[in-house]
Amino acid sequence: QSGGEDSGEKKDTLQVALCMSGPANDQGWNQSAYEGAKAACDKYGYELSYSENLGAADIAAAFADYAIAGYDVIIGHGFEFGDPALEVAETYPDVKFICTEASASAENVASYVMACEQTAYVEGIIAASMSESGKLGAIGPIQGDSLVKIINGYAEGAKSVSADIEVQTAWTNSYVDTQLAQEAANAMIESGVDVIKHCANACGNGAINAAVAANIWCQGDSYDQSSLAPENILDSALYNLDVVLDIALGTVADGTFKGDVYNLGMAEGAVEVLLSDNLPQEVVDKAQAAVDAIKSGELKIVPNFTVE
Amino acid sequence: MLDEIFTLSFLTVFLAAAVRLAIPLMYGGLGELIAERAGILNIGMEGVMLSGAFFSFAGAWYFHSTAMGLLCGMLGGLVVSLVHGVLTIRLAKDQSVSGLALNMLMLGVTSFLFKLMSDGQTYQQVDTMPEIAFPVLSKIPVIGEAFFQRDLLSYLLYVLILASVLFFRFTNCGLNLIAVGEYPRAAESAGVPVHRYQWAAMVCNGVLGGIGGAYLVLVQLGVFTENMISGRGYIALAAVILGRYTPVGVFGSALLFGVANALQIRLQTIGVSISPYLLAMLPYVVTLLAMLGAAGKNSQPESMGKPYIRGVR
Amino acid sequence: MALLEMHDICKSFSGVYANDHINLTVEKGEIHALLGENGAGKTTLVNILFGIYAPDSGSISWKGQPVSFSSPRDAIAAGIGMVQQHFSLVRRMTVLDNIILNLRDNRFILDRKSARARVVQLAEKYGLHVDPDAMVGDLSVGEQQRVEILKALYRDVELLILDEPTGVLTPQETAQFFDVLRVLRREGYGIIIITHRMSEIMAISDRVTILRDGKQAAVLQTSETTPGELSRHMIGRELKEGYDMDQPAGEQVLLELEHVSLPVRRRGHALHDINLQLHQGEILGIAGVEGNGQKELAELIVGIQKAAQGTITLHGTSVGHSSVAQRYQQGIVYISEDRLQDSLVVDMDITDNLMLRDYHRAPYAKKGLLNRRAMVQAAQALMERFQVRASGVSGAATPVRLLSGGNQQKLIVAREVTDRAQVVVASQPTRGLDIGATEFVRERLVEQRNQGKGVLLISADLEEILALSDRIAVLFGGRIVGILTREQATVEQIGLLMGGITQKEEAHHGAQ
Amino acid sequence: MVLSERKRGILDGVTIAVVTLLVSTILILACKANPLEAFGLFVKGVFGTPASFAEVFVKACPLMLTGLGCAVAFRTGFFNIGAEGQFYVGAIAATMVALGLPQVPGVVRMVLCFVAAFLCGGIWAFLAALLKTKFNISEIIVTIMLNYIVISFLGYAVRGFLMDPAGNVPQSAKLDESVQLPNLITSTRFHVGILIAFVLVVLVWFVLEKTTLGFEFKAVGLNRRGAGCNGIPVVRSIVLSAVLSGGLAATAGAIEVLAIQKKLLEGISANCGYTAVLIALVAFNRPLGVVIASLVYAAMQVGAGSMQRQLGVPSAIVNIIIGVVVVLILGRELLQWYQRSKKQA
Ligand SMILES: Nc1ncnc2c1ncn2[C@@H]1O[C@H](COP(=O)(O)OP(=O)(O)OP(=O)(O)O)[C@@H](O)[C@H]1O
Ligand SMILES: Nc1ncnc2c1ncn2[C@@H]1O[C@H](COP(=O)(O)OP(=O)(O)OP(=O)(O)O)[C@@H](O)[C@H]1O
Ligand SMILES: [Mg+2]
Ligand SMILES: [Mg+2]
Repeated sequence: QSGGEDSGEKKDTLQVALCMSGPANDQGWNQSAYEGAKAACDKYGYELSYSENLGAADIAAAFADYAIAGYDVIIGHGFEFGDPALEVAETYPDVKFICTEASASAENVASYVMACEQTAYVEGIIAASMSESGKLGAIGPIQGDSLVKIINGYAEGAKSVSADIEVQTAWTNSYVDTQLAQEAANAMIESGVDVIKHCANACGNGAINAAVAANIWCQGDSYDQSSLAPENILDSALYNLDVVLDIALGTVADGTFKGDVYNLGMAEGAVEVLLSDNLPQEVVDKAQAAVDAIKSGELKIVPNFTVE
Repeated sequence: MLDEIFTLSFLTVFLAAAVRLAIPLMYGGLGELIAERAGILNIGMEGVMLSGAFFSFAGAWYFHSTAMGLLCGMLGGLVVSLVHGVLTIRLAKDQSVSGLALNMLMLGVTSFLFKLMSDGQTYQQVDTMPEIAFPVLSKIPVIGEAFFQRDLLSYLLYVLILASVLFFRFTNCGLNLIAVGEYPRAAESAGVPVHRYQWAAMVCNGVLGGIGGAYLVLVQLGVFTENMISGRGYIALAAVILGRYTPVGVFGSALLFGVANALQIRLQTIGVSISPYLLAMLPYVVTLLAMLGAAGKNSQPESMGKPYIRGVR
Repeated sequence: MALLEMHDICKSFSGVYANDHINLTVEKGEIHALLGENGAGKTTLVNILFGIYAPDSGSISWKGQPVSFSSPRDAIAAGIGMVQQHFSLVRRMTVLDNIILNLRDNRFILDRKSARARVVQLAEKYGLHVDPDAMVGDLSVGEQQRVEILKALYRDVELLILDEPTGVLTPQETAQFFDVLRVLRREGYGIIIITHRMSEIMAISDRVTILRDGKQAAVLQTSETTPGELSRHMIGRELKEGYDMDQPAGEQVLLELEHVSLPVRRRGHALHDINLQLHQGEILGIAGVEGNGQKELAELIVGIQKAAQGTITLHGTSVGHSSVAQRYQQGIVYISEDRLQDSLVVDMDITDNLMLRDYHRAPYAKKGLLNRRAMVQAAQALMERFQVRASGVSGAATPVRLLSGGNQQKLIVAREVTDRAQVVVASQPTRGLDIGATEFVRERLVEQRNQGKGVLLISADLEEILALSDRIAVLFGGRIVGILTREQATVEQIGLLMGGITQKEEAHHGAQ
Repeated sequence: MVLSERKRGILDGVTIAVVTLLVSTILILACKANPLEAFGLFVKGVFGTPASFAEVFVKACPLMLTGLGCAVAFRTGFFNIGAEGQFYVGAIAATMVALGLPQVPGVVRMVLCFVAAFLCGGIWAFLAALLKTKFNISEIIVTIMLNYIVISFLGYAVRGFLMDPAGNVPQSAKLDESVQLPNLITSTRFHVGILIAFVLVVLVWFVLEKTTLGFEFKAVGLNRRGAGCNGIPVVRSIVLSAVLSGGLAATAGAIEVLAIQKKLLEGISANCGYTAVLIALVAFNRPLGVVIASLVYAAMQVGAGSMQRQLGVPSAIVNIIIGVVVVLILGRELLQWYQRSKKQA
């Protein structure tokens, strides 16, 4: 009898499943979630399984699959997990669903939205302060709202420094087409851009490559990317999913789990901007001031989801 | 906006970008061309290129050498083509089934191995090949920089294109290869060892496709990502058809594709207010229009895709 | 020591013997004919020799040494050349490239210049004229045959296998070709020739091996035998002479072509201003060297191509704009020269092929639904009546691909020559058929004529034209250059017309 | 020892299964997981509960329809690689009708969704058929290009005119209950669309095998010129088969939207349009074969997917296992160990 050492009920440790739309080692969006979930589960003594590369067609099936198998908490990482979570959650009221970047909420569904626009805003300030040409470039993968709000927040931040700064944007329509991201960056560089920001996961590496090759500034995403471009990196925007998931799983651990939509920002440590040594002190100060203002609530960045 | 498009320097860098985007397609297309000329359709080009990309990355990473990376990439592509050969030449199985299955298999295998390889590593990057400006030629306005300020593999590609043109046109083996793809029974009765030629073609197919994938890693990006070929193998197939089964045609149609892709990305950065999703259609629409413009006689090798078994009516 | 000895060769396909203990000996300087009905196993035997098939048992010795050729490559290396029954030419390569394909003395880089010179010289020497730079696909079947022969001659061989090489040649070309063979014989070549024409066997061969149902029926010295004896060995009886065409052709016009033209395409011959009348109860022979517009003429009448100018009428009503199916409905049926490509779907079975024309009519279909039972029954009946023989046990379910050429042709005749037929367009209807099958097909055509229908007989075989036609039209360069009645016609006269020399010109020549 | 066809088939099946198990074991061990547990999870993933077993049919449904579509097209030699694009065309069309005609009552609207999807998918394939028959342009290249175009268009649509006005997410608004295809078995996802798929399989089988149209398709596919010379309407056959093929793939898209997603968003095909090509070819373009191949494929996906999810091993394992199985099926001659001894004897 294989694998038959009893199903869910008898387990004393809580079982957590993480569902992602891309590869768990994508050096970006999904990897940070995976690592964050692992850290949080270790902390609370939960057992973690994960599921990657889920297409839209498979999400509900994966959720149901986990629910049937007796998992207690199911995490969906990304907006696209919201609706399927609501749907499946209805059938399995005992299972808790946690979604990031979604707007789904129900009895047993909680969503956590990270204020990525805050980091993007600060990055915009940094970029605009560092740019000599007054032209910035921002490269995104697929137009989804958590990505659009980054690009928009970035532009807003930059404009706050100088109103006539130009922000060029490009979308690769793919999370994996690294070459296309690199070409997009090249195209921007050719037209005079001297700071490039990406939020394009693994394919953003292409953008950083291009920046290094052209020896201009670049801004990383998702994790500390200074090792990719030690000479050229200005900062990296970090989405601390360990913090987010720690908070979320914490509610499970202490029994305060409640279905709702929660917004987490710099103040909660959910997002942050990691500055590099390449920044001159005055820019560091400027960035720090903005961060403080945001944290204190003095400065409110409204997420903007409209594509210009 | 238009004046921004038509400056000389813009054209120069634009063309350079187009060539960069086109070279992997040219390698893949050339490899596919040789296979199809020998009567073997390899829809698995995507898998071949993916294998080339992954193994070149792994080779370069573990041996700390670009040359070893290239070698591994070639071998990686080769293995896939040889499996295709076993199934389609030796066992005379349906070529489309085999190719599609290999695409799926290689997507799995490369992702899986990459996962094992990157387990516990934060970030892996390998060195990329340097640009080498070709004396004199690289000074030609517009096209000089695009074509002659490139890397070794690009120059190798030009040589290969030229060599294959000469090969098909002027050599005994080239003639035999064409005959094998057109009508293997005729080739056989002229004493051409049909299957041996098909095997040789599959070797070229694998090696060239492997280089095509390796090019992305070793020249342009220095990194591997899951499914990074993202459809280029299929575009290479299209380039062969659009290029009417000639090496120069493949070169041209891959370039056309590169141009269209470079253009759509540039239109985005210029800030044309068209959705990137509509702009992304551009390369495909252009290819369709080119097909329409070049419509006419069918130049597909007559026996392509049909397994050859000697003595079967 | 014989040049070639084949001992006890056996070969079966799915349990049916195509060769059953065959022996064949060929000496240097001998022309050895292989004779047998369609499907007797001739091609199989020479294919074994050429390394295309491996024999199930038996041995081959070549110049005294035991050999086994596992591919044509080995056979060619040993000095054996073959012109195959179905052309082995690459359509999209030039004549020259086809000829020099994989030559033993090709260097890595091809020397086309000297090769062309040699080809031209060889063609000159043997009178086999073709344009070395033409694409093979653009050539007529006859021209392709010449290329095949040139290709074999170009290779230095000691034994030449010719599988039905004369099927598509004109009498003059055949005579010329036999002169070539005689030269080769004198030069010490061994030659195996397969042909169904008794006259050719009597004219050219030294010895004849006769196969029947895969078995060796006889080996005879040509000089000591007669066509009658050959045919007795081959089919077990003697053939009739002549055909029963007593009543004269009718008067009423059945099919009429007026000023029909087809513009010239890139290459190949179109038709210019064709005017023809086909009467009831008449066989109208179309003579001409192949590639002078025969195929176009047939396809225009049948509807596969549409004429650019002119009118085609059947029973006085125009059919020029009707589709193939509509014309078939009105009684225009077609036996194409290209069986495999045009007439059959070789991967479908016999039943389906017999139903290609009528599958949508009652009783085979009602309201779009097929009635398989009726189809199979009808097919079996047709097979029986037209003596279509399938080698396997599956009968009407045998894929047509596996039938021998003769049986494929009978199948087409069985399908086309039905009660519905009014006008039978028969293009090279007996090409490649054995004498029994040939006789059978010709009888069917004559039967149609005698029933008051019209037959348009397009043939490169002058004997056939002369034996069957009430009137003979000669096609040259896409024009009708003369129409003769059977009584007027002589081989010489038609031969001249086929070469494009009209009577007027002839008179003109005579006057000079 | 000469084995009967049947026995050989069984032995082949067993051999393939054993080799696949072996490969999977190695892969699982490489991920430091327990193979026995894995296989248990696989079986449980398929047969564990009615819901999981129903999932096999849910997954098989789009494969069946797109595979059937490919099979129909392949019959006439129209090598349709465009099922993927046609699927999305169907999904888009169905969504537009479902959302765009709120005043029309549910069932009627549902029917209209299917009609629109079928027509639009058919037209999408018709484009390729037109280019092939009129201009002799390879349908392979055209359908691949059309796939990319429609996928981009979908991206545009769900961010533009079809975007849910209530949210900022690239997806359409949710369809109202009345147009959703209902589930047949409660607490599973076994929906009415699956029945529709089976009905269509039977219909298509009937057309292909029992009607003059099917006869025409077959003749055209096996010898286009020969069919034409015998008066069979070649262009009509190719165009019809292409349209039918596109329509079937589009129906799959419509079902996916109406029964599973209940809205339109990107990536809902799960690449079934490409898998469909494989399925049709493996099934020799026979409808019954398509059903079997789809079910087996879906079962492997469901089983392997479930195993992968709960074991936490890379999802690539699913692709590897399916790829290995297909390669082994093709290459089974090389595995016929029981034959080799005969040859040596
Ligand atoms: N590859 C094959 N597979 C199955 N059956 C075959 C094959 N080749 C030949 N046959 C069968 O073997 C028999 C002999 O065929 P073969 O071609 O040798 O006849 P042939 O004497 O050359 O006839 P023809 O005069 O029509 O050319 C026929 O019944 C044919 O159907
Ligand atoms: N001369 C040629 N050049 C290129 N391809 C050819 C040639 N002849 C035939 N073919 C192709 O080879 C394939 C199979 O052979 P074919 O259709 O000719 O039937 P066959 O039974 O071998 O008879 P044959 O050789 O007389 O044509 C067909 O797809 C056909 O298009
Ligand atoms: Mg023969
Ligand atoms: Mg024969």
